[in-house]
Amino acid sequence: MSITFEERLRESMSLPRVYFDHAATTQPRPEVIEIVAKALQDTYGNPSSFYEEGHRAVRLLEESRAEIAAGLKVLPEEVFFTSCGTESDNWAIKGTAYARQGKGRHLITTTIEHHAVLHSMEALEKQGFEVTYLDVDYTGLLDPEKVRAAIRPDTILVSVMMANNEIGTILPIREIGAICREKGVLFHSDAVQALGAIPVHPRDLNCDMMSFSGHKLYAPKGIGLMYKRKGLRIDRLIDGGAQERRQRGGTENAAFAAGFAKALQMSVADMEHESVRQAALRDRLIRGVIERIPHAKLNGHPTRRLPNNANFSFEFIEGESILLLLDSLGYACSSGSACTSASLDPSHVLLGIGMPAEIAHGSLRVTLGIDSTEEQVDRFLLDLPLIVERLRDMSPLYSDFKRGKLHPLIPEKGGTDIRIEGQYNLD
Amino acid sequence: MSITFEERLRESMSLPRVYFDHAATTQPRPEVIEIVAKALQDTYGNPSSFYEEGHRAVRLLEESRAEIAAGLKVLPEEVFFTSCGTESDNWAIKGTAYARQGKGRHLITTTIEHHAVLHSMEALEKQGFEVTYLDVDYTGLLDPEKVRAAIRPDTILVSVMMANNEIGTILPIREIGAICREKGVLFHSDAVQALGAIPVHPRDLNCDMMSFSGHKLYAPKGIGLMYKRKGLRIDRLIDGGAQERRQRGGTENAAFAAGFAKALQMSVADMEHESVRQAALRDRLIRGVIERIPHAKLNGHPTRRLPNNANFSFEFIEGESILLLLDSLGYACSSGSACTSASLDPSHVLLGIGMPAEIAHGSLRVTLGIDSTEEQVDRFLLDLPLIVERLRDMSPLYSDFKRGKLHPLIPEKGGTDIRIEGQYNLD
Amino acid sequence: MQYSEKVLDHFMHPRNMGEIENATASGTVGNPVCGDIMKMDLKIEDNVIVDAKFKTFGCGSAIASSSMATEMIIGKTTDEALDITNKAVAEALDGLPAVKMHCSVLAEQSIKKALNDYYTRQGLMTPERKAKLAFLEVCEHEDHENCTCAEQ
Amino acid sequence: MQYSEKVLDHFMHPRNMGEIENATASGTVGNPVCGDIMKMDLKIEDNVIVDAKFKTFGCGSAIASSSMATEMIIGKTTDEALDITNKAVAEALDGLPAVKMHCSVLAEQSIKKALNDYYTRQGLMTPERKAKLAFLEVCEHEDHENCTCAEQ
Ligand SMILES: Cc1ncc(COP(=O)(O)O)c(C=O)c1O
Ligand SMILES: Cc1ncc(COP(=O)(O)O)c(C=O)c1O
Repeated sequence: MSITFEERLRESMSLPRVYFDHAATTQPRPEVIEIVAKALQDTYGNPSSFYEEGHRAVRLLEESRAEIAAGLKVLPEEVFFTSCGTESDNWAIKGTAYARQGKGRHLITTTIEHHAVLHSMEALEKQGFEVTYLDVDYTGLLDPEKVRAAIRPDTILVSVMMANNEIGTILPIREIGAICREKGVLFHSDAVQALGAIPVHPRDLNCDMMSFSGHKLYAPKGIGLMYKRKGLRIDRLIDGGAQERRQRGGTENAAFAAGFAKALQMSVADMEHESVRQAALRDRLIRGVIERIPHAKLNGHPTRRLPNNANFSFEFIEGESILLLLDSLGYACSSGSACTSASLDPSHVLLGIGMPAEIAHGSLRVTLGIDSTEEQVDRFLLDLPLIVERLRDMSPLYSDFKRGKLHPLIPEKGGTDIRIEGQYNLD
Repeated sequence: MSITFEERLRESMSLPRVYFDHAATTQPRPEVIEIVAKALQDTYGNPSSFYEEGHRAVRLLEESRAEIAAGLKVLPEEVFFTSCGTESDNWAIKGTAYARQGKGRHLITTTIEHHAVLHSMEALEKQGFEVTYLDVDYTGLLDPEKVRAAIRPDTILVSVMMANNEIGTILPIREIGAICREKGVLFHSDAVQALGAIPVHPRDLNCDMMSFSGHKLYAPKGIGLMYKRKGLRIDRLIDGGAQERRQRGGTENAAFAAGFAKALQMSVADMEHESVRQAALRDRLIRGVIERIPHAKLNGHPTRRLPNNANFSFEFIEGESILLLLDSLGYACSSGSACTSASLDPSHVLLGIGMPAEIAHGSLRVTLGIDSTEEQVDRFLLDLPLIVERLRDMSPLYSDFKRGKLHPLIPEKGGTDIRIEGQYNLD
Repeated sequence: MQYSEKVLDHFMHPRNMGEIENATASGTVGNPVCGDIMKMDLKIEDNVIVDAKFKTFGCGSAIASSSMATEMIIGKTTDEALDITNKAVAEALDGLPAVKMHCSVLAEQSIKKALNDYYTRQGLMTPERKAKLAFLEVCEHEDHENCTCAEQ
Repeated sequence: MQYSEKVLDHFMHPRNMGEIENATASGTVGNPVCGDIMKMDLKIEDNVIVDAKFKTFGCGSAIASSSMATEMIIGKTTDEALDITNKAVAEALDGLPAVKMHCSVLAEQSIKKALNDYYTRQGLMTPERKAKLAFLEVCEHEDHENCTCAEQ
């Protein structure tokens, strides 16, 4: 290839930016922003108030709830608005733990959950609860039978995510939920990444509780949802007024609720078409990357993954420097979950699927969205190899490899289903 | 007066509605809505992300935090964004309780706090904490020395609101804070109703923590703040990512943060003028009501009250029916706090200031705002007497009174500083 | 919480509001401490309720329930009126919010209390009628714990 | 977390990136497990560093720190270079985010490790120089627990 990084850097100045980090967050749809702005202006009453302005607000709120319930195929009274996916995860986990501690103090989850789940579990551990963290396989899948084996008489909750936010693997939660139901243990699933991307119907999936977040599906940041099966009582996380059927205090954010409902409705309407379109783009991207870049592998499951997610490891180089160079060429990507970007540790998810730390440091997540195009993917496939090459040229590990002093962990031709064995043997 | 209710009902059809419930919530300022809508559109990146869109979001978030900190005269790192005032109250109270339970398990508050505080306290009581609920006097004031007397060696937190949301009384929190400091006990104050209305500077007020909510000062519903003194460590309420200095998980709602900052800045800029203007309107309203309506009294403190708050009791009639008739004539008012309007119990605040239940049922709260005018107040002073008269005509208690069978608890000429003694002696 | 059109109509335009001079019978239920009092005056001729008037201290649905109740009993025999249930009152109002169902209970009870007064004073009480008025045994001694507002 | 213009400039346009054939001395610090490795090659003539080149596996600030470090030592005597601290490197970059300060530490250490190599091989080690290189005692046996990435 005769084109150089420096040339592309100059050219990129005049190119539009490419947003490839839809798993981190999305830009609210114009229709959503319009509804939100209109509601802030016109429907400003307090939904608990006893007059026209309040009635208007409660109608907006309840219509939004009903619309969302229809999208999830559940009852409106099973849908609770929260402030974010993290709050929903905290509420489901801590609320269940506190309400059921009389029955037992053991919880089960996986090593690759979002920090909202993992840190809630850790908070409970500090309070004397016991948590089993189940290992997943090298693709991110969890054998449901492992859950069965882990359930004890004092187990009160199993929490397993529906789709992983870093590697995109879709976990077999329906099967896990069935086992929990059989064993009489509550089952919660963090479906923040799944909602809007693939069909999510809590009942079919045997879930007692599910967490969702608006900003992953083109609604604003700052609104989340919890599905809680009718009749299921857990403790409140946020005590206060009589809002949300007395389950969650705080004056309701009807504007964002309406935005969430609109976004969900549009995502559900688009889903069949968009999931096929994005999966095709994703596969073009994956194929291109593996073909053009030596010592590169896809992380996560080769096929059972979110339609918009691609996650790669590139040997000999480090993730943040890839992101910086991508940013300089106009791309927004991430190396893992956004909320841990200030951390220096390699992703707990990549470690969780058994990747050695030296490889886990060099990962790149590309997540597509409704605004992603083939043109963007092709531009990316032109630029990424230049970036990887540039960083490898700077890398002492790559020099060592070139001199035969280092045996690579990812084979030169790479692939979409590679399990890394061993680790570097540096002298 | 020759005009009748029925005539006013017809006339009101062609009159604009009057929003007199600013303590329940406010309409976001146009400038705030504009900023929010623009941020949703342009600054949609995840503030934790490592590229241009993320940097832009983090700048907006941190500029908003800095602006708010300047308004509160505190450090930016002492300002934490939450989803609402209720969350802030829960976080301050439960977070302190869990973090300090090694030191002791006793907390102190008042009987007239918002349910966000009271129900947080009750949740802790269920977990074995002990809570002292201090009585206030008939105006809603709390003698700081009562706090001193209630502090025990195992007291870990005192929580006293800055201004009451129903009766508008401004409590002596600076003095209470000084006592807490002297005694080495943490002090939290719910200042949700105070912020934007009167000067609120946590340091001057000797507060370790303070709770705020955007929608009381013309920012949207769904954003709150917590002031937490630098260096003070309490437990998280919402565990998750590294957001908010690792103190509160969840992808940040930068759009509403910016809206909050704008709203606070505008409120602070307006405050000197608006507090005088609204207090004059409020006093005109109070004088008019007491003069025109027999057996009516002002609730709360006669002078030490929020500039926008008037709260009345009318003998022989019930509050909800007043609200309904007011609504029919075009007024949005409340009988207490909005978030308990589904409850049938008389306001815990009115009971807390020693009002007998039979009078507490007949209260009306009118809270003014930046959009309130003298014209609105005068229109209200024309209509309210007709409403009270109409309901008294329907009231069997009023018949009994007219027949001399019932001794009124509120004297005919009413007043702004009346302490009700005794209760009905029905035969 | 929002009221039906019917409730609002009866609240805004109450039927038969007032008192009957020299009423044949009268019944008051409720308690100011609970925030609801209903007084029902009946004019009864030949065991038929020819007029009814109410006075109510209470919320919108309390006023609407008493208004509706008067409409439902005027023209009925006392025994027919005795069979009117709170559910019938609520249904006639196109429903009441769950937290307000007790208002329809009060309406039913105010009628019954007036009829109890009537049957007793006229010496018309029968075991059957007595049975239908049994709740008054509690209600006569009602206090805050036992009153209907603590029922839901 | 955002980098200064200087950091970005050195990251995007690294100075003295590469290796020196037949370097007078060379030092590598860091560990792939921690995500940072820096290799510093020096060409030293008459105790003066006449050329320096680096290779770095690591984040943006690691690359920028090594680039800046080479600029700072070229032309200096080895003893002057020995006195360059990680703070000086960070300051020359207009500061580093708190979580990234360890990158400047790695830059300092890579210089020192190369100089240690130089002094030892040339028989120039003195107690003073040895004292300034004391940290290497730990570093030589570094593992994940002791490496600089666990320092902050
Ligand atoms: C005094 C007080 N505290 C707390 C709150 C709760 O605020 P939010 O509705 O934002 O949760 C309110 C108002 O609702 C209030 O008036
Ligand atoms: C799987 C998963 N769970 C939870 C969350 C938290 O959602 P929120 O940012 O709305 O708190 C995220 C994203 O941030 C996520 O990807």
